[in-house]
Amino acid sequence: MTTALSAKEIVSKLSAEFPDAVKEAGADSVLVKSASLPAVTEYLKTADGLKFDYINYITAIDYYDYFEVVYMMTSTEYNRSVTLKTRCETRNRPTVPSLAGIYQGADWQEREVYDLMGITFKGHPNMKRVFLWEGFDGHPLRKDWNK
Amino acid sequence: MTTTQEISLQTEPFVLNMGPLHPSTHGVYRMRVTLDGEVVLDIEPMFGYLHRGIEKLMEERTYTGCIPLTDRLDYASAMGNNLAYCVAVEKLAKIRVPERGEYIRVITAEMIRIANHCLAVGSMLNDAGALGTPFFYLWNEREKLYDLFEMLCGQRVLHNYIRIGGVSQDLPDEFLPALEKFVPQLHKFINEFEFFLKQNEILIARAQGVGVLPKDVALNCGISGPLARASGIKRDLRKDDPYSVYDRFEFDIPTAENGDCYDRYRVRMEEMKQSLHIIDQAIKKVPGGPFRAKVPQIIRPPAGEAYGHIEGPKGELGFYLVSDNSIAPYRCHIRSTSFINLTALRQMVKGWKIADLIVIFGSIDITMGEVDR
Amino acid sequence: MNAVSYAAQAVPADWPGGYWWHWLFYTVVIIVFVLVMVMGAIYIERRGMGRMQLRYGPNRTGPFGLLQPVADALKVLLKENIVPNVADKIVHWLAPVIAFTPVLLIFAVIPFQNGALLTDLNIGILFIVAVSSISTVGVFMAGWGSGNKYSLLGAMRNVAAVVSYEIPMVLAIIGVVIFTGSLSTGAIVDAQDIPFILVQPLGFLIFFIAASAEINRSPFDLMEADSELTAGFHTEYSGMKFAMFYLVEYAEAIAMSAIITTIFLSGWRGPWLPPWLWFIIKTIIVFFVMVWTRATLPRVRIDQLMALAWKFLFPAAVINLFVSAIEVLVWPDISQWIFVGVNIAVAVIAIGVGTKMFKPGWGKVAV
Amino acid sequence: MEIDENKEYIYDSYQLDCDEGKIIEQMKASTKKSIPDPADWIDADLKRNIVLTSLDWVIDWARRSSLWTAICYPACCGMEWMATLAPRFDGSRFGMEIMRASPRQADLLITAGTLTWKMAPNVRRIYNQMAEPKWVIAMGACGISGGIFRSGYNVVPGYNKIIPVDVYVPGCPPRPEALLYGIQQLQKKIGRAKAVPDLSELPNPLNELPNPLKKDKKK
Repeated sequence: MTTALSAKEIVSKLSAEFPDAVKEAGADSVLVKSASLPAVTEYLKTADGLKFDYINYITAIDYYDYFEVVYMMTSTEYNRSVTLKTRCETRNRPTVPSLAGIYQGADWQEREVYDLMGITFKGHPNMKRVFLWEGFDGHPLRKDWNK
Repeated sequence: MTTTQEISLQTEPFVLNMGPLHPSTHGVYRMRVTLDGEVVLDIEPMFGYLHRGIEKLMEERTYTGCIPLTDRLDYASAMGNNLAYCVAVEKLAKIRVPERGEYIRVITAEMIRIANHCLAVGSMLNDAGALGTPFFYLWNEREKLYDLFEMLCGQRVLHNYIRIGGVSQDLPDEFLPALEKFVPQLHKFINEFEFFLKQNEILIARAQGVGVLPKDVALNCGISGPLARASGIKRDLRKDDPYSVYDRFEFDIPTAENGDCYDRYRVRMEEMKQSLHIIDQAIKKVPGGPFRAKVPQIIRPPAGEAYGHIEGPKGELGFYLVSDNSIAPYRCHIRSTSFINLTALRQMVKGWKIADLIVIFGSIDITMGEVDR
Repeated sequence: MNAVSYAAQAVPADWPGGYWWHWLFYTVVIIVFVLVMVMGAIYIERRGMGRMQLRYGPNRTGPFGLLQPVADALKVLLKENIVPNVADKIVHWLAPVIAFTPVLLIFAVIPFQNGALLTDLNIGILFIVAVSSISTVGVFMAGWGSGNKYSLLGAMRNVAAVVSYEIPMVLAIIGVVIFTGSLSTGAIVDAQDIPFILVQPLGFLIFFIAASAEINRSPFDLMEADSELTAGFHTEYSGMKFAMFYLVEYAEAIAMSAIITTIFLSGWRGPWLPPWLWFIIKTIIVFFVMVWTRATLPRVRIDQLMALAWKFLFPAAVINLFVSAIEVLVWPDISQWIFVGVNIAVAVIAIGVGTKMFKPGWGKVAV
Repeated sequence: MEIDENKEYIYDSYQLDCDEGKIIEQMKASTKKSIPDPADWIDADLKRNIVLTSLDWVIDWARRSSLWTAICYPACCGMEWMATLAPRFDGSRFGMEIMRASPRQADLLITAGTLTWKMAPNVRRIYNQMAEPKWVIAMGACGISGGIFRSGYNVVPGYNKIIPVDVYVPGCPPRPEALLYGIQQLQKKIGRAKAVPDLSELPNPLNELPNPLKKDKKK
């Protein structure tokens, strides 16, 4: 059974390494400051006892006030999962650091988020639209987008 | 260009556009392939030729109304998508499925796994140039599975059978006897089919050692399903994160070491046998009782989020649902297996010939509906 | 067919009407023979492959679908002819013609029955080998002239295949020529008291494989590999020009079947039935084997194709030639039945050892 | 392209993407009405032609008995189309088991699946590449009207916005029997054609696609 690592546990582990990275701890997910996201993920991927080496999905949700980017990682060794979240408050060119250098699986999923939600991932090697064509007007999965 | 005169033969790579309507792109996939003669130097995959905006459409529909859309994601294994979506909604709304419903789900999910692998193996062999014969043999078996699905829900391809809280209707009386008769017959066919291809020198030459996907790359790319298991990652959500009633069955997870096309083919064949084994056990144990929990047509899950995933035929298929306590999902993200499994394609094909590119691509087993959504 | 062939029996090579009448008659016979056989071949292939794939195959057009090739031919001939904008117009136009003519020329030296052939050249086999590879020029012109990358790739593959496979093919034929002592096709058929498939089993296999590769029958159908190169060298051809290529594909298969029949299956010789019928039956049987391999085997890769020619077929052909030469040189007068046993043993050993040592292709290239 | 940094290539992949985007936008802007059944706009011309009954019969017979299909199976209906060709339903009986991957040699386009705007220029290109005479069967609800995805932002509401369609086969997806029936209806329709119309004189409702090659030459 893949058990979700409880937020409390993650926070206790992270607070030693990154004192001010965690913004808020939900029930089973942790809200991380976007600037410290790559460092946190790198730590989660490599640290002993954690080894979150497999990325399940990356997605983004539009809450009008802010965009929430959701990452879910699983450790195949310990069979545990963790959900990280980060927010960007602005609607105009929101930016989040890219994880493509850490997980190759993040590459296309970040492009997908960029295409459909309009969140730019900083440091991504090839930030192009993936599903829609160049020149498509807007980003369709935003709540305020309509034809 | 270097300034010194080069005596050796000057060759220049050229760009070949493959797709979107190419015989072996399994739909409308497109690649921009850079070739040096026959050797693939680089590929640039391009998608979106079947991007129908399913995630957006789901935001306008009720939770039950979304089920037909999930059918059309991975149309080669529609039942698996239904199941994944319903698992996610049940997690979100905390609905318990009755025993009988769970058993029926397991049976149908394994049936669709067999149907999917029939198509996957057949089209891979077709891409290798076997001109239809193995494809048609496997399709004949798939056709028999279609008959059984039709008995269940009246549809051949897009079943729309699994509903939130159970299944749409009970098993017809003649279904289980028909399935019981079908299982040994399919087992016999699989053995026969494997016997034909085991000694085929050309298949071995074309597939063994071709398109090797190392274990660490596979893990880093987030690859799952038979593709990952062929590379030696022993991960199967049916065992590792059991949903439904999979923890009550006895079955193995076939894995292989090399991670080449031949191993993928072999893992799929083994998985078909294991699925038959599960069906065999499930038929004997199907309990009585209701097949569906009492769930209203229009449900309002409490505000929150849930990620439900299953081991689909192609790998981990997940739905990430966010609810705002209304009748439609606020946001639905589909963790599509095919899309993520394709991530490693570029590493796998570099340096191989153009003919291998096709076989490697075929061995990944994707459905464009799921890639583009 | 019947009337034509009976007429052929009545018309020996030294016909009193003179050389030109003879020439005209056989030209007509060959063209009719090729066209009718191609129709039959298409029918056999589609029905045969249908049965092998658990299907019926075409059965709605005419009785048992017999008119299916006719309908196909009519339809294809009446389709629009498209010349791409970027094509080299003259080369594009000339390619199907150049591909088609040599196939007809092959039949000039094939004996339909005793003495019934256009001309019994004393270098018949050499003529066949020389002429049959001209088609490749047409194919390459098609690939180049279309201005399409798929076409060019397909054409390049075909040239590579023909250049490589010509060598084992010729060496396999020389094994036969050593036994007959003549290059004339008529003499070769006359010499086959035992069909050469028994005397030269290894040579037959090499020739069959090389011939399949040269005319691009599966599993060597790389030049129009459907799943890779859409339609290979004739991707940009439509209408009548495509019909020509389609014709060439099957006419070449028929031609190779006829050559195999002549060289290895004792040509028109056989008991009870009339000789021309034996010839046609044997040709169709050889063609059916080609259909059979097409329906059952996957396609090989280009480097494997090359490796098979140079690493396996070429040494095997040399061994075959060597063994045959020794046999003819040392024991010129003993019964050929002894050679049958010896050569089958040689073939089994060569194939057994070869498959152990032979590694097809070199796979991945460092990029 | 990251092959050799010293060499310059004509193909810049981002530029190609932008060109493609422009073509899609142009097509989206230019397709407002659906294209009528070709039989409707060819009919007037037919009357001028000389009627050659026996020859017509033979030609129509040949055309309807060997319908080679082009490859176009974007989505779900492709499953049922494969089933149509597969052993149980066996489309090969009608002489149509030959699938030509090259549209130049195909007669029939079975549009098995949803058409998206990104795909639309490719489908029209395939149609334009097919040699006359050619026919189109719109298979499935998506092919006819956009079906379940009609309200999607990237979905073309029916193939007849892009190419003229001869026969519509409803269903989501239609069963193979339905597709075979549709093919038989098309065969009937082909059998009714009286002569070979001269298409060059007709008002062709298809607009030519902008050709990127020509544009380059001007530069």
